[in-house]
Amino acid sequence: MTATAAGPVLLEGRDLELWRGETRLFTKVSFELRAGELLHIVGPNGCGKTSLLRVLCGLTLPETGDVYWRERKISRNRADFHASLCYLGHRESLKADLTAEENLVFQLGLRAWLSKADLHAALDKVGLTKRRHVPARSLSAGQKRRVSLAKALASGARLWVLDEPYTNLDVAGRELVDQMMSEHLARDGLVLLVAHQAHGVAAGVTRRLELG
Amino acid sequence: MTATAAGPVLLEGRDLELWRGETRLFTKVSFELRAGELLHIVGPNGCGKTSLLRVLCGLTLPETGDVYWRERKISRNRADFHASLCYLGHRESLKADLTAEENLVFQLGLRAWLSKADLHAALDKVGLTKRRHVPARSLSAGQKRRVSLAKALASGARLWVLDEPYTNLDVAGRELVDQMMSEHLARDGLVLLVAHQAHGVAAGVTRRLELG
Amino acid sequence: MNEWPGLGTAFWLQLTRDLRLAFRHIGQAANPLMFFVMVTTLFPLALSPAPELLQAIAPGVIWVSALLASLLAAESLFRQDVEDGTMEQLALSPQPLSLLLLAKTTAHWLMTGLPLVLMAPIVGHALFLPGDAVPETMLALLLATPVLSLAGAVMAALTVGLRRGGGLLSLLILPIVMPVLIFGARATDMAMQGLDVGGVMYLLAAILLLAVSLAPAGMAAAMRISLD
Amino acid sequence: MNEWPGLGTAFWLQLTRDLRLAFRHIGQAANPLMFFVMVTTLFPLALSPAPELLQAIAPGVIWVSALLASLLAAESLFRQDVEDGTMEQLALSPQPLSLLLLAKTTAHWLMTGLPLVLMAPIVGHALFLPGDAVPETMLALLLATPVLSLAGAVMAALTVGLRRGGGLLSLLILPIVMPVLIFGARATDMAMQGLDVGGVMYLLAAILLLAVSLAPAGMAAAMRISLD
Amino acid sequence: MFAFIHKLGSPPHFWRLSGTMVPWFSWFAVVLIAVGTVGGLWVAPPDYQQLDAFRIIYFHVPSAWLSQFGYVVMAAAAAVGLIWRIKLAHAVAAACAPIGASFTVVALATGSIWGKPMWGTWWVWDARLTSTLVLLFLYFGYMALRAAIDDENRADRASALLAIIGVINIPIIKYSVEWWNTLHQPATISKIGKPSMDPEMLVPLLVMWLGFTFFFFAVLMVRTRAELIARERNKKWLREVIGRG
Ligand code: HEM
Ligand SMILES: Nc1ncnc2c1ncn2[C@@H]1O[C@H](COP(=O)(O)OP(=O)(O)OP(=O)(O)O)[C@@H](O)[C@H]1O
Ligand SMILES: Nc1ncnc2c1ncn2[C@@H]1O[C@H](COP(=O)(O)OP(=O)(O)OP(=O)(O)O)[C@@H](O)[C@H]1O
Ligand SMILES: [Mg+2]
Ligand SMILES: [Mg+2]
Repeated sequence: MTATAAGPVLLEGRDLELWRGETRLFTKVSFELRAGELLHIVGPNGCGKTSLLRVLCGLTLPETGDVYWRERKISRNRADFHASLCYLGHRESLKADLTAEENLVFQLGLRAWLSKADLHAALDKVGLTKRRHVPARSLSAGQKRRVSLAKALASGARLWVLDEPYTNLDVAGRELVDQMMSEHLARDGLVLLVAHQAHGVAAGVTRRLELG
Repeated sequence: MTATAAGPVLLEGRDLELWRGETRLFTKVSFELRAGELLHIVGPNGCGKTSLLRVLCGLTLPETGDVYWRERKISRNRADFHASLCYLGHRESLKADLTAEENLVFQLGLRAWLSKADLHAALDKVGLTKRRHVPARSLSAGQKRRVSLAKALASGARLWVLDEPYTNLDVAGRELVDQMMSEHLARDGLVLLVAHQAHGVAAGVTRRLELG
Repeated sequence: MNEWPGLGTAFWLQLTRDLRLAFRHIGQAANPLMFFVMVTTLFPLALSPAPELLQAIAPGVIWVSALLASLLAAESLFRQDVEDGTMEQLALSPQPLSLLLLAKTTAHWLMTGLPLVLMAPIVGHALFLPGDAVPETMLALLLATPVLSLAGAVMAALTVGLRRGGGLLSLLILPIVMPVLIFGARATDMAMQGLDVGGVMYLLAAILLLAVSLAPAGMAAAMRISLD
Repeated sequence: MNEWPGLGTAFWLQLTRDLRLAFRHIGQAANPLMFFVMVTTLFPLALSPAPELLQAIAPGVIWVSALLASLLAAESLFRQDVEDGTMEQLALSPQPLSLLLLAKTTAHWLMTGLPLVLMAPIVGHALFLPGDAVPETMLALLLATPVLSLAGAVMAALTVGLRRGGGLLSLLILPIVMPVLIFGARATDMAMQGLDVGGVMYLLAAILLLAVSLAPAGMAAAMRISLD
Repeated sequence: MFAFIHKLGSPPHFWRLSGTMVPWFSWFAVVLIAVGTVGGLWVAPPDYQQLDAFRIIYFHVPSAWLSQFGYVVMAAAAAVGLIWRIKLAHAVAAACAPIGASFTVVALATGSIWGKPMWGTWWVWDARLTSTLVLLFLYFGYMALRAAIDDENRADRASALLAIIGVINIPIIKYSVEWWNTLHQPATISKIGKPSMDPEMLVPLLVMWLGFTFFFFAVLMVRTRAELIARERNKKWLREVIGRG
């Protein structure tokens, strides 16, 4: 699928190359992403999708190449880029001893002025209103994933980086993810998605990047 | 779906009830499982599927009810039951600092006399032959899951308890799980499966248990 | 203008989160303190209870146990956050990582260093430390324990992705903090002899300043390497 | 007849796994030794380098480091296994959990207790401990350090499970650990004075026997509760 | 400047350069050490107080000096590697640590051997001895950290950071230990080091010192080449040079 251009390029990867140990995971990976676009990264297990996402977020230094956000290198522009970024990895990144709500208050508090109402709206949307005072340790796997989704919703970030967001979710949960992404794209957001299944996003522009 | 009975009941849950905090997760759960049967447990997120599996394995004590393996309570018969059981939970249970192979040698070594050849065959089947000397920390999410699958394959256990085995797997990986389960059932094995997707097992008898 | 919350807010959020976590595990929080008490009671038991001997070794005992108690806690300072993925999220927040790690270290100090300072009079009494030397010792501990926490934090950030065991962390921390130990113990010693401890205190304060200004950047750099 | 491997095999597997985790590289086996050398260096630095004084505190130093080394690592003895799910798998293996936990504790002792026993002559020399007292000290350490490791392991199993009450319960361990330390230090002290240490050794051996026979069951019970 | 550093930092360039320099350095070292040994052990007159025991100085002092110099070289290389992301510099730092640690061990051992007749004991808690011991711990820490990290890239950067922290701390350690010791003035220790040394003793010492330094750099280059072989084993240039001979 090719995309119809719209607006300026917001996120750009240029000629990225990454090595892990003795093996080259990928080389010459380049792409551009504009407002309202979704990039679906696919490839077999272990081909380097998660590693690519980490490079794009600035967690890993690539061997060569650079990532640009609003045409500035992310390494030069870290705070600004990270303020527009919400990354959901394979792991849930929740403190097991804090409740769902406490976890969100802390993680979101670092990045945006957050109203209680927004937070509760997000928790409500993912269906955790009743469970918000349960320590994350006692949540089920799907419920933990939903807390992460609530984080993306309430973060107000422009760019969502989602690594297998459908994991552990029931059917309703997977539809919720699709709906969230569609709405986010409609709001001129950007999505980087890694998922083995096909996604159900119709709105916006979706592109595909094959790795490995 | 109802099943056609075949052979004696191997695993049986009778009238299981479990509470977590203030809420009753489930009550009056009973089922019987015979050789060559698969029980697919379904239900929305947080309804208690994982908790039920833990009860069935003997990790959690139910409020009422008992679990029987070959008509003996599992609490009376722990070593015997656990020798026939392989449990793959939401987490991978791998030591991050040991390689895939070392992890398997250790975990399987506790439960069965294991030949190197069997181990390598299992690793080969899940496609990890090349990666078997990489520490688990450096494996990708899907590769970790494949190590767990290899464990089930090489364990020689009669009863497989699989909690969302499809997680993080690519298309080929998911087909592999289905194929593994089919072959296991054909060998008169038993499978307890929790999965939100439909499984692709045609052989053997498959039953369904709805929770929540 | 930034749209994200200021440094003060971020520091405060991180600090309160860590304290709240610690107090959910109150047992863990009490560990360094317990250790400190055990070590100081052990010496009179292990040696002869003669007051002169105890008094002679009092500075050494107090300072070595302070050092070891903070070492004990450094191991777990960042490990859990890295393992459960929270550290990644911190590194991806718009706030400077050095600030957040400094806040974590502050929380750590409040739980391990500060109690030692407050316990010093009791421990000193048990070891027949002359009453006059107690205020000086407390001041010296107040200046020195943050340095111990900071040094521990830098080394913990360096080793956090690594397998545990084997005492690697202590191998890295102990040589680095040796000067603090020497100056601190000397301060107590001199106070016992009624000498002026001003000079030592200034030295300790200078080391503290140095540590506070350099350590956060070091921690952040180390942590980014460990997360890579 | 069981089809699964025997107790000895299981014990050996668990033991070697834990050792391998700690010492991926053979060089890392030296780290615990280094740790003791360093702790011993701290005391002369914190006290004074005068031989008489060092000699007087030598027993205290040796025994406090023994305590420290065992408790330092005990906190994290089972935590990681519980967090990454490996402990669940141990509980689901046909082997008795108490045996596996005992093997883990043995590995812990091999990494913390044994090096101390082996280092005792060097540490003793650095602190001017009379050469005659060294064999007795080593023997006493050999009897006492396993008890410290076992006590630490029980404490760790309790704290990992009973999250809130862990701190209180670990206080219960103190009464077990204290006598060991007192007798141990006394043995060194008596040996330095050329007295007969037979009685103390029997006492230490008795405590060790008691600990070995009771601790594994305790650990396993605590662990099963915590996994529920 | 930047281009120069990068040219110097290119492994093939270093390989060629070091290939020609190692033999020279080795020969210088052998000759100088031989001359120094003869001068020190036979030509120099026995010390009026210590008699012949003092002759161990010809091994002790150069190795003690190199133990500190080695750390500085290591930290400088590590800093260059960390700041400019030059892999060769990391290789130099990694190669330097065991050499520096060995010289530290030699300094400690020769010092102890000397101490036995001087003080009647192998070890005293003297300032210089203690800070040398701490230096050894710093080396060990560096090497242990490297060994604990599997990923080479990460090992390079993490250990570089550690080396830099250590080098900031070395003066503080030295100073604090000296201050600690002067306060106590342990009775048994006679001050080591006499500033006035007659030239017949001094010249061989300087020659030895020079020889040891050449030796140090020769070993450093050889070890760095070994590191390069391990690190660049998949690179084409290495295959070529090794294939050629
Ligand atoms: C384990 C024991 C010892 C260690 C670790 C040690 C360490 C050192 C060090 C690090 C230096 C270099 C100082 C510098 O570069 O400024 C040095 C120099 C020297 N040492 Fe030792 N030393 C030891 C024992 C001794 C003994 C027993 C003597 C003789 C009494 C001695 C005599 C000297 C002399 C004469 C110098 C050179 C003069 C100077 O730089 O002041 N050392 N030693
Ligand atoms: N230190 C290392 N040594 C060798 N290989 C490594 C190392 N670190 C990572 N790898 C490999 O790099 C790849 C990283 O994969 P990554 O996690 O990016 O995969 P992925 O595409 O996200 O896979 P999945 O679909 O399973 O999540 C894996 O094949 C892994 O084995
Ligand atoms: N201590 C507790 N207090 C309150 N609720 C608890 C406690 N422990 C567990 N729960 C609840 O019990 C349920 C346990 O769910 P379980 O993990 O069995 O769900 P699941 O069916 O496996 O869900 P998923 O599909 O998300 O994996 C969750 O709703 C959880 O919130
Ligand atoms: Mg991935
Ligand atoms: Mg579940």
